[in-house]
Amino acid sequence: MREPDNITEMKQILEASLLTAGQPLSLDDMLKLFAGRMERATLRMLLDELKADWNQEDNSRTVELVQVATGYRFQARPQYSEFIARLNPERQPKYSRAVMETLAIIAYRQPVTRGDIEQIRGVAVNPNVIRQLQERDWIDVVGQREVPGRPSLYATTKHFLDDLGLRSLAELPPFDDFAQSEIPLDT
Amino acid sequence: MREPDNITEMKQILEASLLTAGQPLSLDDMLKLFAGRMERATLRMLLDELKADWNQEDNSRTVELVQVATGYRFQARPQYSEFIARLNPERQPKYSRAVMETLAIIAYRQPVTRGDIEQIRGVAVNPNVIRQLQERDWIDVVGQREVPGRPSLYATTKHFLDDLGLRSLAELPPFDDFAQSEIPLDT
Amino acid sequence: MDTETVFAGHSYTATRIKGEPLSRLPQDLYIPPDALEVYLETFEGPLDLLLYLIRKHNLDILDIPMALLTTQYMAYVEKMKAIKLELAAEYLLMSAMLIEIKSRMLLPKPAEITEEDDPRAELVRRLMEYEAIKLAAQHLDAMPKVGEDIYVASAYYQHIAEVKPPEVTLDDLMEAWKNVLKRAKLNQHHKLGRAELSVREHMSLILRRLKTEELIEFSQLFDVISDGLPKLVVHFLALLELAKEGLIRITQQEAFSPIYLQASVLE
Repeated sequence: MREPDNITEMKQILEASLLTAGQPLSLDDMLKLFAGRMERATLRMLLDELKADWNQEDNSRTVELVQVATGYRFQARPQYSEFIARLNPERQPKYSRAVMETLAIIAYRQPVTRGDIEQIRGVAVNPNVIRQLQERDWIDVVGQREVPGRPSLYATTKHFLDDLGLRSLAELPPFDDFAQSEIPLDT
Repeated sequence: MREPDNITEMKQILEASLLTAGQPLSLDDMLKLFAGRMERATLRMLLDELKADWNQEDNSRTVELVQVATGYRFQARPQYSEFIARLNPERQPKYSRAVMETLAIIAYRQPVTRGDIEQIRGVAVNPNVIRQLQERDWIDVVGQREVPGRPSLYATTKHFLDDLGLRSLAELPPFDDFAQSEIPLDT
Repeated sequence: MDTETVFAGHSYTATRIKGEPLSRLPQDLYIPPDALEVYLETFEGPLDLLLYLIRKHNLDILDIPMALLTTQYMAYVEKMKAIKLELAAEYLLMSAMLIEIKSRMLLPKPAEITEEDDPRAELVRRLMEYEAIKLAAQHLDAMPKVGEDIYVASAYYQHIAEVKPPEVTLDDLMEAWKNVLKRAKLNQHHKLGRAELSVREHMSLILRRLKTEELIEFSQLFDVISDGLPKLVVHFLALLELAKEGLIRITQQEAFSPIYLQASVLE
C-alpha cells in the first residue's frame, strides 16, 4: 500500500473518508488515515483547504464541509433538506413540550439535577422524559450532587451538539435572548 | 417550497440525496424526490449525466456513482478503501489458550508429536490448533516418529523466531529464570 | 393593546403595559368549560398556567396585579376540580402561594420599596425564568437536527477487513509455557536451561535436513571451521538425543568407515 506523497492525494484521502463516514470524523480519527505520517497542523490546513474547495459560493456543490463538536462532516446544503426528507415520509416523532423544556434547562443550566429541573418547571419530571433524552444520547449523567440522596447531575453530550450542528454550547443563543424582559436577580 | 425547474437543480437534488442516503436509492425512491413531477426516462437520463460528471477519468473525484442491484449509490473509488479501513481497525484477534500452549510446548520441547502435546496438556489437541500454527508458518513437520501411525514431528520455524524477534531458540526465556547452562554458549 | 388570543404552548405576544390602569383590562375573563379541558391538557404546570393568564390578559409581569391574577388562577383550579381532572399537587401549592403573596401585599409598605421587599419578587423571577426556558425549548425544537433536517454524507465504501493475525509476544509464550508446566507438574523433575533449548533447536535442524537428504554423512553435519566449539557440542548433543529418542538411526558399515545418519524407519 503506497502512502500519499503530495497534498492533492492527502486531500483526496480526507475527502473520500469524510464523504463515506456518515458521522463526524475527529482530528484523531483522520490522523489514523495517514498512519502517523501527518502533523496535526498540516491536517488542519488540509481541512481548511478542503472546506474552501467544497463550500463554493456559486452553489455548485450540494454538500458542504462543516465542523461540529466531535469533528468534521460533509452534510447536504440546507436547501436540499426538504427534498431529501421526501425519501422517508416517516419522520422522527416530535418530542413533547416537557421533553424539550427539560432539554433546554439541561442545556442552559447544566449540570442540573432532576430536582433543579422540577424547580424551574414547577412540576414533577416524569422519569420517562429523562430517559428519552438519554436514549437519544443528548444528555448524560456527569456526576452526583453531594447532598443527601446524591442526585444525578445531568449535562448535554457532544452528540447533542453534533446533532444540532454546533461546535460548542457557546454557539447556542445566549439565554438572556429568551428573557422577555430583564429577569430580577434571585435574592 | 419551490420545485426545481431546470436540469441542473434536479441533478443537484439527486446528488445531495445519493451522497447522504447511506444506502442505494432505487428509481422509485428517487421519483419521490420530485413529488411526482418526474418521468422515469428523464430520471434515467439525469442519472447518466450525473454518473458522467462524477466518474471523470482524471481521478479528480474521490467517489463515483455506480448502479448496484437495488439502485444507485455513490461509493469511494477503490484506491481509498485501504485508507478508510484504517479508521475502524478490526479488533486484534487473540489466539486461544490451546493454541498458545501448543505453541509453547512445540517451542520448548521440539520435536514433538501431537501425542506428546496431548500427553503434556492432558487433553486432546484439536487438529485446527495445529493448522492455525502451520498456516502462520510458525511450526512445521520436520519428520515422523517411527512408531505405529508414524506421527508427524513438529518443530518451530525460522519464521517463528523472526516474528518473535529471536535469533535462536536459546534466546527464549528459560522457565527456571536463567538456569545455569552446562554448556557455555557465548564463549 | 394587543388582544390576540394566545394559547398555551404557542408564542406569546409580549406586550407590556406597565403603568396602565387596571380598569383597561378586559373584565370578562370567563372561558367556556368545554374549551377548558383542552387548555388544561396543554399546560405544563402552574407556572405555565400563570404565564398564560398574564400574557392573555396583557398583565405586566413586573407589576402583577396579584388580586386579579389570583382570582383568575383560582377560577381555573376550581374548574379543573369541577370537571374532575386529576389535579397535580403543584397547582394547589401554587394557589396557597398566590394567596400568601396577595395577603402580604396588603401589609403596610415600608417607606422605601426595594425589589427584595416586594412579596412578588420570587414568583416573578420564577415566571420569567420559566418563560425564557419555554422560548429556549421552542428554539431548540426549531433548530435543524441530524436525522430531521441535516443529512450527513454517507457514501458507500468497499469494506476491507484488514486480517491481522494475532500478535504473540515472548511474554505470552512464557505465560503459556508456565501454565503448561504448572498443570503437568513437569517442573518438579525437569529443569530446562538455555543449553537444552539449543539442543532441541538443533534436533529440529538435523531432522529438517534429513527430510531432504535421506542420508547424511556424519562429518557433513559439522562445519569444524566456521562453527564454534559450543555449537559443535550442541549439535553433537542433539544428535545423541535424537538417537536416544529413536528419531534417527546412526549406521556404520564397519569400523572407521563413514558414519551415516538417516531418519529412523519403522521396522
